[in-house]
Amino acid sequence: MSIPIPSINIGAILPEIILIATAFVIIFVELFAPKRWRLGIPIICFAGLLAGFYAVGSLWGETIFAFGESVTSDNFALFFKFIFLLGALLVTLISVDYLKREGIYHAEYFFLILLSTVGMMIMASSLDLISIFLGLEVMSIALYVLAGFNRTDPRSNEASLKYFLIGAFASGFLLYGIALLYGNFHTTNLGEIFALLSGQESLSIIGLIGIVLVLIGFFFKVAFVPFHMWVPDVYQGAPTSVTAFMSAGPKAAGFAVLLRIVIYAFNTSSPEFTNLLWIVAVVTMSVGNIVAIAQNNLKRMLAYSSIAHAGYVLVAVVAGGPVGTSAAMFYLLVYTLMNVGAFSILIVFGKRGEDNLNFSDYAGLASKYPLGALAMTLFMLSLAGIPPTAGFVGKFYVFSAAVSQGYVTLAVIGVLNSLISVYYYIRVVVVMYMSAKPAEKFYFTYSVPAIIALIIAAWGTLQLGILPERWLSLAKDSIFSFLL
Amino acid sequence: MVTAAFIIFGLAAIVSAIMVISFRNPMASAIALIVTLCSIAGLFAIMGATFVAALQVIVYAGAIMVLFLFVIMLLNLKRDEFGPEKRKIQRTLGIILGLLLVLEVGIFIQAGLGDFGPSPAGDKGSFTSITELSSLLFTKYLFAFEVTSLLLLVAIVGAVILAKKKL
Amino acid sequence: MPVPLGYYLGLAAIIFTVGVIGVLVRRNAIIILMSIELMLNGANLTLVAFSVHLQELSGQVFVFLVMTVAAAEAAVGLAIIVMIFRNRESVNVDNLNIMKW
Amino acid sequence: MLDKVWLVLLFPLLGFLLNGLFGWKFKRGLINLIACGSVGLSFLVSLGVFLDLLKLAPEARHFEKVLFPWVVSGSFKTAFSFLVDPLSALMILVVSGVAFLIHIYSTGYMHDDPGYVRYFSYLNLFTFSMLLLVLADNLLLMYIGWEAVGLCSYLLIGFWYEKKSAADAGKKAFIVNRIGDFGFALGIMLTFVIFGTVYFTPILERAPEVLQYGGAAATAITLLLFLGAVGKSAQIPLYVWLPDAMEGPTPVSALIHAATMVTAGIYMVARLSALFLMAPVSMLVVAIVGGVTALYAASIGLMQNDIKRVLAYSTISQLGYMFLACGVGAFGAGIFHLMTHAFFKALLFLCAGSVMHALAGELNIQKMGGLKKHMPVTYWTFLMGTLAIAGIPGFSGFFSKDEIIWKAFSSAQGHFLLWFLGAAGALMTAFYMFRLLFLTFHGKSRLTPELEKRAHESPNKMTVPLIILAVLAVIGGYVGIPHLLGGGNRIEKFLEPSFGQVSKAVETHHSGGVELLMMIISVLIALGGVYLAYTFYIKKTELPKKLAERYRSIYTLIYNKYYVDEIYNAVIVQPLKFFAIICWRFFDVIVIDGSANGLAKLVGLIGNLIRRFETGYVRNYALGFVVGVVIILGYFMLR
Repeated sequence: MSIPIPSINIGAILPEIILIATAFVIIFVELFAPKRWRLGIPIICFAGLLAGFYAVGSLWGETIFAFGESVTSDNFALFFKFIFLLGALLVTLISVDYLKREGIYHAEYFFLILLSTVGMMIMASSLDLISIFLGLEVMSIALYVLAGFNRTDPRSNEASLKYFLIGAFASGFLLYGIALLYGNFHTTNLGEIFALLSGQESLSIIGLIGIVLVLIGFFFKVAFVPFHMWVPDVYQGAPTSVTAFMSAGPKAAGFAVLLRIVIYAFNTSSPEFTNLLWIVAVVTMSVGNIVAIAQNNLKRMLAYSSIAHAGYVLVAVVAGGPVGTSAAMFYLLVYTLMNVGAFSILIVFGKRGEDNLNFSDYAGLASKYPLGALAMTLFMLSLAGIPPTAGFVGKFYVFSAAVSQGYVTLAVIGVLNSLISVYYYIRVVVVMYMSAKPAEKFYFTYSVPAIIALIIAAWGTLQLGILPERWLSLAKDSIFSFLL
Repeated sequence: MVTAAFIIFGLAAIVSAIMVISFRNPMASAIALIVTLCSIAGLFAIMGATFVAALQVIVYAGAIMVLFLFVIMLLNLKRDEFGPEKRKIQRTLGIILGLLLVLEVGIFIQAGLGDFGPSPAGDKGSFTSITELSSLLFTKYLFAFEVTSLLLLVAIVGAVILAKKKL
Repeated sequence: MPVPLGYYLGLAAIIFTVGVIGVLVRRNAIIILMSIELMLNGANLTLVAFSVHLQELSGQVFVFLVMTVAAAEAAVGLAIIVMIFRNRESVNVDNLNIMKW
Repeated sequence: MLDKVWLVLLFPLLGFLLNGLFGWKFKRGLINLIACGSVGLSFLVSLGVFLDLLKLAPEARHFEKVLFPWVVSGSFKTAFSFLVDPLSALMILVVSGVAFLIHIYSTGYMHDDPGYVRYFSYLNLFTFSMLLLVLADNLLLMYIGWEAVGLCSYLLIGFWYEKKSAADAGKKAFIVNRIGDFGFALGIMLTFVIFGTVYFTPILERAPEVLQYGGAAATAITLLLFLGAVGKSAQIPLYVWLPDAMEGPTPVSALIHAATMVTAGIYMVARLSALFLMAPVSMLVVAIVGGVTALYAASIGLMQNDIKRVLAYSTISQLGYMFLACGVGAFGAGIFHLMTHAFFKALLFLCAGSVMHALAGELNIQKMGGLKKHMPVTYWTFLMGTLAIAGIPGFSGFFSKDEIIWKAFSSAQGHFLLWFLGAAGALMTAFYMFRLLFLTFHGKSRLTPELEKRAHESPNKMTVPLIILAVLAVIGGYVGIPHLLGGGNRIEKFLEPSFGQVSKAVETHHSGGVELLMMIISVLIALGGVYLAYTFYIKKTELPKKLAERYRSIYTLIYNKYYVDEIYNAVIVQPLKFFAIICWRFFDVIVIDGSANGLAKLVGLIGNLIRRFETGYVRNYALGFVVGVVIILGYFMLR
């Protein structure tokens, strides 16, 4: 019996293939090459990621379907792949010396980072819920391991187990939702679901509960309240470089799928979803910001802040349409830059054993390390959304998208929230610049790659703040073609 | 006949599932879970999904549960939940919420069943052929299939790096 | 006389929820992991029931893929549990709260 | 020169970058050269721009320069582009000019400070940001400048961060300002939604067509924008940060918290005058907030003994006057007062700085006195400033303040009560300023012996800017002599193109006789204040004793005089004092500070409450998860 092989179109998943190949090279170098070659592993990883950028660039502008209709390489997916690659690249850079300092320098780290990135890419480019689910699992399982990468640190252990248990729990809900959607639509292909839905008026009941459960699965991944509770503990416990990684790519990947589901497949659905997302956005922003005020550990504070930022992006998703979609995408790009930048500072000024992370440990940093303090100030101002940083343009774009679609109350609540957030971001700056009692000792890990990463992040934060129009128009070019 | 088998396997699945979450001893829970998995395999079989039923027994009950049992024995866990439950409210709330959840899902499914016709008649036994299943796996779901290979690779590397004593 | 679809779906929902309750009430990490396996099985049963009802094979392919996921999760989850047991001699999740608030 | 307007911004930015990045390697001289030179060049370019603008015909005085596009996406466009018109040209001239003088002054004042380079790089950054704010031709770019000046202000207030009070004051300023900025940001968004653009020119041109006169949209936009102005320009109820901001170095108080940044709110309102005119309710709000603030802050100023705090409350009060002017539609008068105020208030602060410099940082005026002989230049320049702010005829403040008070009465949107607020404020202004002058420079010295020895005139670097500013404070008003006194009110003519049809909308309807009468009244009010201060702080303390000993025969007369003072005291001063104490102690400290701090505490409390849910137990997290699922499913079930 002959099996009709569908058009595979392997070129469409070129970025994924490059990263997988790089991961294999890394594991082979680790296993078979002489010991001293191991120092070159980050370079291999870096080169692979650069090649990934090249692949993304070369695919830009076309919409290719592969493996039948189950994978697509459209601008939407490519924009997100760019964000994932950027996050992975910065994290690779900041990890090198950090891993050595913490005594956990293993090739598997880079292997897992790369494959986790591949998982995100699969999420962004799949059109089939089942392969989205599998991509999610690839990404998550790599992250569970990475969170526990510092095997001897009890906090890292704890983070890993908590993340794993809650993550697998959420996967169960997601899978159950997919099963119900399958029963309702006879298919899990988003394109086919879209075609089916555009024919009929509203969702049937089984389809409704299915989509709700699927959404909840992704609400967990991007950490909306009340599915956020794992975030602070996991962010705090995981090795800092992994936290930086988790806060960037996986969050963007979750939003990529949310956007695909909410706007691509279900754009004809009832206003109840909008109401649901509206409420979730408000609660998420408020809880994230209010609790962040009460934190003393910088990593934990950034964890809550990341919850709040997920809420801001959700505001753009609620707004929907071309403006909302592109605002969300742009914001995620900005968020990746500024947040990984902030974590890079924590890495550079951290101390072995993950100790030096309280506000008071950074008191008076500006007098000893003015450039480091300046960079941190830049990231904090950007996170707070103060011009001329990228965070401001992102927030402005998100909230004006909401206003232009008629969600004025939502925008007002959002702006109020970013007002609250200024309090704790500026607290970092105050501590660094205006502290009567400087910390007794600062720890500084001199690391050229990390400094390069910092420069990239700082430059990007300024560049996107001062000249964002190029990237805004790229985000505009990346929205689904039927929205145009 | 089919109905009787459904009742037997269904009851077995529910009862053993409840046993999984109520036994103190992890070993006993694992055995109960194997019973659940086999009952579900039986359900698959009476529906006519014989290949999946076989996989369920071989892969799930066979391979995965062996891994569980192996770890339980490796760690020599007999009873790990010493002492009384300090947060009784957690247990109470957990059960209440679980019941609410099943109630909601049940009501939704009940209400939504109207959209589905009665089961199509036909010879269920011939429905699943391994050939059709595998041709689907290697054509329409080729991409997903390839992704599972990645998934397993990540899991292997991850498990090794976490559980290995010395790196 | 075939069993109606609704019975299968109801049974699947019950097994799924038993898994959920297990996660909420148990303190032993391994049993929590088993409860998660129960949830996955509930979903699998739903998939197969729909697949048979709709006479469409995809659902069974999914079950096959989900088994891989379950295997991968079990492998990594058990590895994490082993790692934690090495450091703390316990797999009780209520002992794990260094980080809070 | 008009085409090169961006050079105005470039120089201070370069100065900031050079000093900020490499300053720690530079010698003092080079730092001074870069810091002062950059602002000086900026001033020269501003002057060139201004003169070029003057050459054009009045209606052609409108020039836009696009440097490069910034945010372009769909219908939403902004660019780094600048608008030069009479309003912005005047503003850049004032800003760069005053900034230049204060930079020079600072080289003397900050001489021994270890943070010398940091100070000057912040100051240059501030100058750049302020000029950006003024030159922006769209709301978004203005917002950037707006936030950047806020940041610099915050950095400079907390400049001596070793002092806890300074760091706290910085934080307070930043946070209170953010409340205003929140309104401003929303206002910008709403403007964009309604007008489809954030550029000033189309907004102002199309305002009458797009907006309905007195409609909800116009009111909402303008009130939101005004909230921003209230924060930045320290009006009720968001003024609390400004008195605390005096923790910063004194030249900073002069530049940022008196002459330039705090006037940004007035500039913004004036810039968007056409919008505000579409919303009479907002105009009334602006006028009332301005008038009440003017009186309220002045009354607090009566009782303060800290030299800088008196000036701070005075600044708040004067800003209130400017808003009062804007609120009654006299935007030109507001900007005129902004300019003269920049001169005399900068002067007064710098003099205060000079006094502090001489007295090792002493701030309490009760411990001063008789400084006239030690520091003659400071004294005379301070006197000029005091005369100007008190509104004594012939000095700059007279022309501008009188114009405002007159417009508050006579304009179509004016009212007698508004006039009364302004006039009563003027009385208090004259009183507290002369009280300050007398207590500081006149009378017997109450200095400690060491300070007495130490007291000296400041170096030339500091006195020369004082003299220049004093000259400006005296003659600055002559560009705006009202028609009544034979002048052409040139400044308001000059500004007219920027306000378009505005000036016609608020044409006055009163005859010259009334105007003359009102002018005389206000002069009398000013003189009355001076007289009161004089009796209290010169006569009462010294004359009674001397006269009582020497001339026993006319002692009764003097005694009677003294008696009058007692009546004054009972009738005017005590109630005023009471009022002032209520305002300061109760309203300021308890209600406003209390509610601001209370809000912060409340949020912190809620945060602490919510974080308790984060128990650290993974099962609780799963429970939270299921709660979420149940609620969301329930929501869909019950809909």
